[in-house]
Amino acid sequence: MGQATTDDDFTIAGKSFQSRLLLGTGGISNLDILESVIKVAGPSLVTVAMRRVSPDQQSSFFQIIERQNVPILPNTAGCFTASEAVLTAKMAREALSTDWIKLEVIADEQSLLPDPFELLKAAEELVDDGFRVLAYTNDDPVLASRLEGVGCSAVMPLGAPIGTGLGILNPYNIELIVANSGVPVILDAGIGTPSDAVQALELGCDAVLVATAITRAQNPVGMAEAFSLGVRSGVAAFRAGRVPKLNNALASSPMEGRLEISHSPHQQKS
Amino acid sequence: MGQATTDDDFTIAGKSFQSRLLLGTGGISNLDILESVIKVAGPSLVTVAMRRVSPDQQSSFFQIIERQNVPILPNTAGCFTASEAVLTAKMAREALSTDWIKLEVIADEQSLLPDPFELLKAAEELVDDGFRVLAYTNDDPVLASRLEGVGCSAVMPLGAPIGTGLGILNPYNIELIVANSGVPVILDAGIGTPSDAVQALELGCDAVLVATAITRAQNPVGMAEAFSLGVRSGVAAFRAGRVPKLNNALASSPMEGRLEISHSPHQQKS
Amino acid sequence: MGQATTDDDFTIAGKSFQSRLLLGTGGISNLDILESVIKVAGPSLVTVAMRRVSPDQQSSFFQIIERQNVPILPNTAGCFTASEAVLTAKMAREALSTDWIKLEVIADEQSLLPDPFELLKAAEELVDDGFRVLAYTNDDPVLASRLEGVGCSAVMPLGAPIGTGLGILNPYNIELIVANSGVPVILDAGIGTPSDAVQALELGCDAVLVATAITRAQNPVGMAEAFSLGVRSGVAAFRAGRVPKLNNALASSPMEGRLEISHSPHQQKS
Amino acid sequence: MGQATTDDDFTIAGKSFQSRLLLGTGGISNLDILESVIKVAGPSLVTVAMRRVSPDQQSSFFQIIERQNVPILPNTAGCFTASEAVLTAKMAREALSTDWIKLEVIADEQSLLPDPFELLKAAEELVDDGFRVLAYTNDDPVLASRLEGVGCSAVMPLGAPIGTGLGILNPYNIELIVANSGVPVILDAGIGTPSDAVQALELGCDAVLVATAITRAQNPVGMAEAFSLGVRSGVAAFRAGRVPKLNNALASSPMEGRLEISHSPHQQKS
Amino acid sequence: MKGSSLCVLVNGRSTPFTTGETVADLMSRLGLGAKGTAVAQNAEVLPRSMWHSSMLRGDDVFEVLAPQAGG
Amino acid sequence: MKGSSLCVLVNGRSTPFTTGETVADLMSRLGLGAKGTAVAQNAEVLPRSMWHSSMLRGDDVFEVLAPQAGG
Amino acid sequence: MKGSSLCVLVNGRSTPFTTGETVADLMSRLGLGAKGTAVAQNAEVLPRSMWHSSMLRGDDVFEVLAPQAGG
Amino acid sequence: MKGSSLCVLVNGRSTPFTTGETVADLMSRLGLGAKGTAVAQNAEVLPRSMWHSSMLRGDDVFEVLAPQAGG
Repeated sequence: MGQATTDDDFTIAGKSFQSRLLLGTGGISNLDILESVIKVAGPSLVTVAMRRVSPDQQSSFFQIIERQNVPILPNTAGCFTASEAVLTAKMAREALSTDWIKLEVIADEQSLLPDPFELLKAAEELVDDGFRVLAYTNDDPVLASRLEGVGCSAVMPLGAPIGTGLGILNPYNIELIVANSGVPVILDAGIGTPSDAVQALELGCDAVLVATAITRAQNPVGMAEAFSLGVRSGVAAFRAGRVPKLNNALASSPMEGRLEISHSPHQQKS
Repeated sequence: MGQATTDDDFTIAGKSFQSRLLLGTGGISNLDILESVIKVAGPSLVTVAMRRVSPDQQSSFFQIIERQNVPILPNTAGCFTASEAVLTAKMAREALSTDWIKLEVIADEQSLLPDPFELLKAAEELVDDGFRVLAYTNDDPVLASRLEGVGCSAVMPLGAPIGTGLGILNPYNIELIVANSGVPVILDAGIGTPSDAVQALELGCDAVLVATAITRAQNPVGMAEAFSLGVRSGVAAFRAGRVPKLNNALASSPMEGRLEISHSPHQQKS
Repeated sequence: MGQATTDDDFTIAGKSFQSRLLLGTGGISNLDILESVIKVAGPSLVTVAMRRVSPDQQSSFFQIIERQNVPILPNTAGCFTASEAVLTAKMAREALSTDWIKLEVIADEQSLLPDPFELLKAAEELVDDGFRVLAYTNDDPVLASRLEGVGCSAVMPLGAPIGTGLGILNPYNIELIVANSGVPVILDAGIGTPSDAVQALELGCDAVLVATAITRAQNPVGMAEAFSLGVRSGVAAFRAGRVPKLNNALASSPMEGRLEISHSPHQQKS
Repeated sequence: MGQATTDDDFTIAGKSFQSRLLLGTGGISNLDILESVIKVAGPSLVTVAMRRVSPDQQSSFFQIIERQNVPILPNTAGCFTASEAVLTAKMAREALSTDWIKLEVIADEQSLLPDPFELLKAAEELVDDGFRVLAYTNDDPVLASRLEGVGCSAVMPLGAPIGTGLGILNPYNIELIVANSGVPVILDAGIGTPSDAVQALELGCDAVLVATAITRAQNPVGMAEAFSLGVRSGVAAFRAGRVPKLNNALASSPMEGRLEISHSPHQQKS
Repeated sequence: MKGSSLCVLVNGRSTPFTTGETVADLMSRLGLGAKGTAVAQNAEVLPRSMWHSSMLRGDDVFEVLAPQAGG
Repeated sequence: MKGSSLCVLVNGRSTPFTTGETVADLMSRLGLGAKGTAVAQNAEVLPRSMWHSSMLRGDDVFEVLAPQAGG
Repeated sequence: MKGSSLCVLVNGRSTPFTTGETVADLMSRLGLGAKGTAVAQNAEVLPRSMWHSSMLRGDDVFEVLAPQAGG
Repeated sequence: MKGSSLCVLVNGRSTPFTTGETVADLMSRLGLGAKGTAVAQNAEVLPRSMWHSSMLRGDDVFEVLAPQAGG
């Protein structure tokens, strides 16, 4: 696993968290629902995007987030270059008084996939500037390792492109990232349903970030509860050590001591 | 889904159950652990096999099971013919004062796969004799439908052969069984890890039966907790309605209102 | 594999065949195309359905099939009971002067899945009546074994329901069927594209039956060629013995003898 | 598809090739077998590694390769940095009188995965120096696009790590690379068996590179033939246009005109 | 009963026939019976060799099948 | 036949018995019959309530089963 | 240059300002600046503590961002 | 420096050489240089056409590569 933990807690940049669920707030249809979702999900961190304000809209979202008493993790969603991401991160720090940043630098608006080059450059700059960088990355084990190398506090590989709900397309790579990582691994993007999140934790990820799968579910609050239970299940499963996969059947009831049917001679006479 | 339910409960043969987890007791290394496993798992039913007794062994297992106050579901594990299964079921009824039976009629000792012909025959006889038959079956939707047709109270399709831990090899068939079933569908056999159980419930199964994956886990009690949380997650997820799988990425942060970097003329002058 | 073979040939009921492709003729949009498809596909057998004739339609299809000089394998498609299938088989024998029959007894018009009970019953009757029965079956290894037990000349498990093109949903079961079968195993139904057919042969199937994937392809004749090449590839691959799957990378170029870059002191001086 | 083609040919850097198979020569146990493998496989290109020579070994391999009259594609296998790769490429150009290079820059000796940063740097330098660069890359669509952007003549994404034989771990990404690529896409690494190669071509790749799966097969020559047929099958399938995957069964025999069994009054009288 | 009132069922359709008509006559009259055709009379196969000697009886049920594209 | 030569089969093992012995006697003598035990006599379930009234007969075949970990 | 002719760009929109106006004045005038708001002036973050002392200059480019649902 | 004390590195191995020796001499002496061989001198490719005119210098580093099975 990405890092040693005690009990159910895990640690990012020296700070301990209990829930293995990070919540993305995008995609919600209404803020009242968001409030309930946060309460039910009980996430360790709640992500927010930084966007231009206009007078009318500026207050309600932030007020709701603030009164949940959940640490806020601003992101740099929508940035295409290192310089955009770095400035966005700095404005987030100023706005929210946090030096934690979920770093997202995407290559294009269609795939929303990370740009490895701009991402690494931004990560390096932000780490140098004192940020705690949680880097949204693709599932390339080499890039994850480079991001750790420049000082990121966590790597956040995708399971599948943002918003697709396709689950973990390449579990092999996620396992490789986990095996080689010295920082927490948080599966981000692609999760469509709680079993995906459970699988991520079973593969050894330290946590998952879920947005769309909760916020756009038919019943977001019910789905928040499902994920909340799911991440607890997944981390417990990882710790308890699953059975090996076997190619041949193995009886779970003893094959010895089964009854034998022998019809008696008395019956046969009749 | 296999049947209409209210809240978290589901109903088999008119009896309501809260937990979506049924526990198989085979494969456990020691009975003290079994006791803890049952407490932590909180299953709706606990399965037992019927085996020949000898004076020394007869008491301890049954006493442990009895004091858990969990309904016991005897099985006919290890029976190869309808007549063996029917007699075993009747002896289980006499021994345990229950007319519920998990009907298992296997074709051979290697694959442990159900024999469709003997299974259906036994199911018919037992239903006629007043039993509540929960039939362990393969993942063939036609056989599941026939079993319901002769009056089984639940169908228990396998995910993969018993004890393999390979998960749900053919989710397509499980979905088809669920779509066509008028009785509860309980995924039985093949589950290796909690994400498999969550997936089963997300596919619409009413419950799962888990034995090996808990009893042979490195830490059976920890794994019991993981499954207990997992089934709660799965049923909540099914009810909350997952997001559709999309082939193309969909931004979870708004693409509008992003900052634009324009260096000022003042800076350019300097 | 289902049966011992020499060279590329395989044998059903004592008759040797060269091509691993059996062609189903349903779904074709026009009979001229069918003629080209058969020429290009070069199948070992061509299946036909038996249907009520009216004066106008009766001749052209049969004439086309006959002049290809490919053995015809009539089927009992659309039969729901053993008695329908048996009568259909007998009429096919009368019409086509062949005692070979692809036995198909389905459970319902939606899933088109085999009915194990009527299927086995029909198989038994037809074998007793001297037919060479090639039985279309689900992917249950137990049913496949029973069909062989009553004297079927080949078993034809499905990869996925007829016409879906979903490929082989449960390769595990197909492998199990192959491992246990003493008669040829012909993968039937579900194949969507040549890689599915290649996979079937790599798993050890003796042949594949393809209808929809060719007849409803955008270019049926081109697809016939693709499948014709594909089955030759698959059987060659099975015989040549694939490499094992490894979890860790293994260099295909030697790691020894690589160059080392040492800049010379001469350059450094300059 | 990566690029427009006519008939069966495809084009890399303006040069037309007929076979969709590129052959890697590593892993072969003996050079006589290699010679037969090349003859049977009929590849468009044969890759070689550049390694330090000693007096005894230097001639035989190269002589065998040369007399096949197949274009040689040297690689930079085993290089960890751009500078190593660039020098290796230049030495290959000098040795083999070709400005074609399969560019491989790996991150570490365990995973053998490409290093995106050194790879892109080397690609840029080599393109500037007049090379035709065929870049071995991971399955990240963004990196593939960058490689094309700096002027690579083809991108060669991996299906799985080198030598694993795990097939195409993430077909989604391969499809995305194909959809966005203006240069040929050649699936490289991970192919274990011909059905993997067929799948790659069905996904729209222009060609595949196979080494281990042939050279380390139980019968390399037989496997070479299997792959040779497989790539022809795959490209034909891609062109012919596969049927869509359907969730519901679709009859391939007409459901109309089936016989109906009505027992006659004459029989019933008797 | 007069011959003119008698009917047989051919592929689900009622067809009148004349007393003394054989199966061969029926097939010929209906334009059926090309090569590759099989006939079942009352759910039993009637070999082509017997068409000439088999008289139609009232309420006989015939199935006349031939191969079509399928499977 | 003398009573001393008579045997029954209990879970596959031959056991001699004395004429007049009941199933209840047998269970008691073998230390079986704890709660949760079921007996089949010649492939028919014998309810516990009938153990006292059921006499052993030569060649009777008994299965004595109880729940064990399984499934 | 007259003050009336001067403009700054705020979130991509041109806004006239009066000479001597501070960033704090601008935020107040536009109804922005609630808690959780950050300002960048010419691509450099301007801490809230400096809003009062920072004078607007012609062609200044301001980005005014705040957290929104996302990610 | 005397010629006898001079060495070059060829594929990682130290090899003495005599003053005045060319790369062509070196290749010939070591039995290398068959068709398909490339030489780099101090990390720069040395075309075969220049082997005859290139004098060895002390501490020169040579890489001599040829194609092998791989990839």
